Amino acid sequence: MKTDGAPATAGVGGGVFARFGEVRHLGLVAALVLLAVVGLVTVPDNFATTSNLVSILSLAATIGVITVGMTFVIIGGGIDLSVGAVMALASVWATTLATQSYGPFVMGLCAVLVGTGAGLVNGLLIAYGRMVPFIATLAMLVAARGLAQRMSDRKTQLIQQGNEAVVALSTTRVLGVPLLVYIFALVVAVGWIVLNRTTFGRRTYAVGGNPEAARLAGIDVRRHTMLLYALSGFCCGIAAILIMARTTTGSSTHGDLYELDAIAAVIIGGTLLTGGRGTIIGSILGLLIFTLITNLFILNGLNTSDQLIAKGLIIVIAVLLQRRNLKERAP
Amino acid sequence: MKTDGAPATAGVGGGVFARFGEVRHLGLVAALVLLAVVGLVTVPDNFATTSNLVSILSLAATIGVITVGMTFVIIGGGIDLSVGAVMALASVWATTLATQSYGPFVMGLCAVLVGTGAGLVNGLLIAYGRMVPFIATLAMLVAARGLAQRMSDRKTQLIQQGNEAVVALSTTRVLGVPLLVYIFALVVAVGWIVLNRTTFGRRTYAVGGNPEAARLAGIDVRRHTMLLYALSGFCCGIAAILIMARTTTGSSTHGDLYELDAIAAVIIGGTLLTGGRGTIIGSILGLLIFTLITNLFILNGLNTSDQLIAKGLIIVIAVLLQRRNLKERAP
Amino acid sequence: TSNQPAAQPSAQSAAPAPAPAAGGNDQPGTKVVIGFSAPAADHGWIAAIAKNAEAAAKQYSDVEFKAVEPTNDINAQISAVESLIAAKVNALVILPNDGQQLNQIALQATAAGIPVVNLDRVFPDKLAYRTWIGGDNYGMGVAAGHYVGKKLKDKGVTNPVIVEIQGIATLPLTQDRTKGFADALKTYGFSVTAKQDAQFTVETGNKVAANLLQAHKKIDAMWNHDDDQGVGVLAAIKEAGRNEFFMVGGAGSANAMREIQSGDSVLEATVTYSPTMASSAIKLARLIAQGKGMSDLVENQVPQSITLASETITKENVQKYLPLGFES
Amino acid sequence: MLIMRGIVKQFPGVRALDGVDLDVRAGEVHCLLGQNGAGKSTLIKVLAGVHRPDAGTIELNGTTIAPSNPVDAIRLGVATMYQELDLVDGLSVAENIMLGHEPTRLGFTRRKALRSTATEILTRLGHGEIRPSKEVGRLSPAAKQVISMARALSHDARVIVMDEPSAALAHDEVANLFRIIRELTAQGVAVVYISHRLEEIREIGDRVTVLKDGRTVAVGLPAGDTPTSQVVSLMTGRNVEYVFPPRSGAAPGADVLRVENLSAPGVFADVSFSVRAGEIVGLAGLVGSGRSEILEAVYGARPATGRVLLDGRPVSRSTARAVRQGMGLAPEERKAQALLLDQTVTANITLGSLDRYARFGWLDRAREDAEARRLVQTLDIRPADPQRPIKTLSGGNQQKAVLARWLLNDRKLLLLDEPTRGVDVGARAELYAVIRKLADDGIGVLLVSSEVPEVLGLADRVLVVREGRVIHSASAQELDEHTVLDMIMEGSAA
Ligand SMILES: Nc1ncnc2c1ncn2[C@@H]1O[C@H](COP(=O)(O)OP(=O)(O)OP(=O)(O)O)[C@@H](O)[C@H]1O
Ligand SMILES: Nc1ncnc2c1ncn2[C@@H]1O[C@H](COP(=O)(O)OP(=O)(O)OP(=O)(O)O)[C@@H](O)[C@H]1O
Ligand SMILES: [Mg+2]
Ligand SMILES: [Mg+2]
Repeated sequence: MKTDGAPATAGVGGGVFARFGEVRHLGLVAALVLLAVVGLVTVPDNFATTSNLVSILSLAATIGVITVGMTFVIIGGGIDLSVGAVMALASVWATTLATQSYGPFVMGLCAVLVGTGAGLVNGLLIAYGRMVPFIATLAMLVAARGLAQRMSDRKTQLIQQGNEAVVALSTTRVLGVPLLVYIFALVVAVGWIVLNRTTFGRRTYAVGGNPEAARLAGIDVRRHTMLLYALSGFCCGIAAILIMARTTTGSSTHGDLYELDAIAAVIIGGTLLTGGRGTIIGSILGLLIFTLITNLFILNGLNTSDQLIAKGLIIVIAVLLQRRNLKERAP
Repeated sequence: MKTDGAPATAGVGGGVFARFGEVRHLGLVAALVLLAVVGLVTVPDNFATTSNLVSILSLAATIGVITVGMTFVIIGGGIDLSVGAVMALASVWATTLATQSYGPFVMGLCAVLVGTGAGLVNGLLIAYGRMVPFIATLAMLVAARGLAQRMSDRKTQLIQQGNEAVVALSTTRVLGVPLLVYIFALVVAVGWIVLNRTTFGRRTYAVGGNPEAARLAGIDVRRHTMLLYALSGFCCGIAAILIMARTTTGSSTHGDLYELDAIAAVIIGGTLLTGGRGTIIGSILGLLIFTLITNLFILNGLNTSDQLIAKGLIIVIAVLLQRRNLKERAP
Repeated sequence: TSNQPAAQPSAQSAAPAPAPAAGGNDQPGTKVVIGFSAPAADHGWIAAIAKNAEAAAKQYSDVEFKAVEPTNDINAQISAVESLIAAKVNALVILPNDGQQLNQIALQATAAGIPVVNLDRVFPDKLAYRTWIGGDNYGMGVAAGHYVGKKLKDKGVTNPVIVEIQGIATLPLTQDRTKGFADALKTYGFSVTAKQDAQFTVETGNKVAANLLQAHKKIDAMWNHDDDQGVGVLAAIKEAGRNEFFMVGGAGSANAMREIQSGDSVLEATVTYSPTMASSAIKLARLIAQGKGMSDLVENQVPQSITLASETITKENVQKYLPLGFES
Repeated sequence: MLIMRGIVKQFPGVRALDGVDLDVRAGEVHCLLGQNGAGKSTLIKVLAGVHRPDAGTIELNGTTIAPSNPVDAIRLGVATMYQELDLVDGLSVAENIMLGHEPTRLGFTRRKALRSTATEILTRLGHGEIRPSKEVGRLSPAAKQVISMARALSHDARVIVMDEPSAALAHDEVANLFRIIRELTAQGVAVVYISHRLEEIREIGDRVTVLKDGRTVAVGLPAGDTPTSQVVSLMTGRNVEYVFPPRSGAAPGADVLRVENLSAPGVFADVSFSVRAGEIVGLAGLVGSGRSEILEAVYGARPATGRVLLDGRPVSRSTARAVRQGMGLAPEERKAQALLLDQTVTANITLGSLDRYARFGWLDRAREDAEARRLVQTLDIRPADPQRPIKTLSGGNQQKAVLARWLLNDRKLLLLDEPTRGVDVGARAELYAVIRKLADDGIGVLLVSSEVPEVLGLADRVLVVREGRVIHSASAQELDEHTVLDMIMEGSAA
């Protein structure tokens, strides 16, 4: 019986995911190209400069790192609304005078630990407390913002003298590119590898796609879920370091509404909110679209109202551009 | 074979859903009672007064109406992030000088039409444009806010003399209760009836719970989905009337972050984000919990930071309280 | 909607025509490009800031005005200023979302040889800007405090219930206002009974006020930081049918002034915080870029800092201010 | 009455139907036979308006029809019970039965009419005991099948299509189903019946159409007197009978699994048995008797009291540790419990043994691919492309992939819950051989099947389960089908 016209030797090359890994991003790339063309036409002098491209990447770096963690969580069938608040809390904690007295290294460590810790609490509540992710992380959002406000007494905390090494991530450039862009790239690369080349990544797809099947196949779904949120928190910690470097401060107001931006980037990137599908590359492309839109607005000096209207329309167009793709993939 | 242990004569009394309609809300009611006890203990003089209870209901009314629409959308397997922005747009449109010149009735009509229209656009994008609800309504959120800002030139639009009838919804009291609370109650009642007693309502469960089954059973899933978003938009229109009555204004800043509050209320109320299950009563109970929390904090003079921290904790506790319930229901 | 307070011409007419400068400073000089960056104009006061700045720039044939995307995200505002530095403007006018967080980028601008005029929210590092111009938030609180304190003292109230509705709590300006208010009240032996923060919007003002009115059955005085959220506060007061207290606003919006003028409102006074400072900031930036001084002063250069005064508007003087009030 | 001619349906990469003819008469039971993936479900979905054919015509009572959606088909008098249960868990039994054509007045559901209609249909199906107000999500799979059937009956259809209705049903249930089918045909309704159980077809069928590789290979054979061997050879192109591999005769080894006093309140109680290395132990019983639950409890996937020992060591209550200790479970509901529908065949097969291809968590994808490819060939999973998303495979081939998952590891004990549900005759024989070979290699196998001949033919020892209790245990050779059926239904064991 031959139900398939293809020869038995089909399906060569590439990995398990390679086969449906490429076409799906065409729509996103098309949207990016379109935006770039708009940039070249409307602000020819300022758009295609190195400094502007670097600026775009620097702007994208903070949410970008968060988006990587968010991609894992969403592929794993969850959602993390607390990312912005956790980043804020980590930045505040890392810039308290007490922490700062130990120097820049401890500050970074503190940010990462606080982020991971908050993520772990999310994970525990969701995996072992059986709370709905939306609610658990919403509670964390609210509580982390409150804690950050309390800890900072609602003030912006400057990075003190002696700890300029943190700020140097933003000001030091290698080959004309600030260090924090390299960190962003590193996080994306590591995220991609973990998702595509390790058992952890493969299990993430299983846990998100069909948790019952994953459980019966011997995966410790709860533990894995918990780790996913911890990973997201870890990314928030890294993002906190980047935002500290960029703003030279820790503040309870950092990262406001980042959760919506990150989730939007992930979804525009083709990851399903129901879990089990998605790619890091897609998320980053989605994020770059958003950043590019902002950049174009900045360069063109549009007023806020028009920006918002245009942004809404662009999102719709970008998604409709990749609709055919989506349609094919979604059953 | 006995697939069901119950005697053949079972199934008497009550509605189809009456049987599993009560127990599931126990956790929520317990949380409410707990909060009420806290109120009675900490602020005995101010909490249990009629005026405070009426005030709580008035505050809950606006989001309450939105929550009813959101419950439909979420049971139907979707999500609507645009509710707050659509409400703002409707309030702005209804308070432009041009609209106001036609009197209060036309203002109300305008709000409802704008809301429904925006909802319809959401519905079209999602049902026929096959856009992911999260993204489509996020785009609407952004665009509607922009449009509202543009239309109002970012100013707060006061209700003019001659149109006080709108404000009267808030200031006129019948039996000591402002009219807008009656409107809220009416919307909840109608929502309940539609969800539980009409084919539209029952099919909403099918569309959300198993769209493929619904399609095979001959339900026009797309049309139904579209209508659900239009319904949510309609509720936003009503909510716009209520917010105009309460604040005597239309403004592009109205309803900021309502989407999160409404979604949280719906989910705390036991509706699954995956669709197919949920109740209006649960959503309203969830909303009342949130409103009560804010009220208690302000009565006790807590500052916002502490409020946020406590709010996070209370959400967690409320959910863990009803966890056992949830566990039973979710397969 | 007004964000922060200000007495400023009717918003319908966009920005006020800045008064001509004396001493020939308005004569066209070297051509200069002035970059402008401010938070997103989602509230009236900031919207007025943006409009005023643009209108002031339009007055001069020798000024090219380059405004970048207003935003509430620090990260994006940094990016916006970066793009202005890259475009090599002659002077920058920056109203930062948060002075401390944009300090670094302002320093970079200064280092790149671009003079920065810091508008309103101040950079902590004086190296970061050439001139600061802004309102007096502490003074605003003091003005409100004096009005409330004096009035209660005159009435002979002891242990008054004084309620304060703040704006966005995480902004330093809110904290300054609150401190000024408390300090002024202290001189009368009074203190604030309860305070809650709103978000500068009508709706949040309404919500906070509704709950506060439940918390305090009898109030003697109320200070609301911002006249725009004040619209919501007044609606809540009306809804609750309360009138045993008086209220002071903050901003100087036209609405608030009309309420004050009517005489039958609980709102008796408001203290100003004017968005006209944006027009001044543009003028200063132009002068600095052209190397001129302020012609009314003896100095050859523009001063390092200029603080506007906060005025108290009551029924007595409202007539005079009403034309300047902005529609929030 | 119903004539389908030259139906062609192309899916991306697969020509599921390649010119199929079907000819159904009023009042007959027309059986559709064919191997997994032959195109049976696709054909009836074309008829039901779910898929639109790329070519071909459908004629009903002399008029050409082209149902473009399920509503059309229902209106034209074609009602369908789909292979995958298509019920809405959140709705009640009555609402599910009448979904899409609820009795209404002005948009309001007429709840009394809804209930009474549902009760009436359920009673007619012999299941008056299912309360119409019960939430469907809480029913057992068998009861859900009844609801599916009730839904098909709720339409006044002239043609009723049943896609493997008996797959989730036990013996007495099937008899009940046949009674209803006979009632229907007596009223002149045509029934299109799909099943892999040839004996059922012989019992209820009038005529048989056989599909192979999306083509009709035989039309209208008399169901009663066509020799089984002929049908099988038509389906497979080979001459295979329904055969079980011989038992090796070697004495089984030591106990792999010991279960002592395992109980779960309300589901099963006081279950004790053991499985030895190289032994296949079958659990026979009615649907709903608690066999799946026993399996899940042994596997640590469901809370229970009592002791479970694997190789003498206690098994902890966690599937992850159960797998690490050497167990594997192929669950009964493949779509809900076993498959990652969006993933490839390879990813599905290797899911249970990822650590074997990984060093420090790093996957060796070449090795993974190679192993998956080998198994696809061994089990003859079609199409033989391990990179294809598994949801594009037919039900039976998906089932093979689920089994393949546990053939990769060195398992000590395999728990197989309805391993051949929806698997065609040819593939069954292959699966039986695979299972027997596993046992011969020293693995213990615990098997649940609702087909008594399968349990008897494949297992070495049989435990009879009735209402959550093991009521009899004997060597398979000592039992015959009749005795077992008696026991599971009457409980008249000695
Ligand atoms: N939606 C789809 N997309 C792509 N291919 C499909 C789809 N549905 C079915 N197929 C393919 O069409 C062929 C026929 O499948 P079908 O489900 O009709 O088989 P079947 O005869 O019902 O088999 P079984 O007895 O296993 O249920 C198979 O090769 C299957 O992989
Ligand atoms: N979560 C549950 N709570 C209470 N009872 C349950 C639950 N799940 C199953 N049951 C009951 O346990 C018994 C066994 O269920 P099930 O139908 O799965 O048995 P089975 O013997 O495995 O049948 P099958 O042939 O379908 O595998 C039934 O009476 C069922 O109603
Ligand atoms: Mg099939
Ligand atoms: Mg079972």
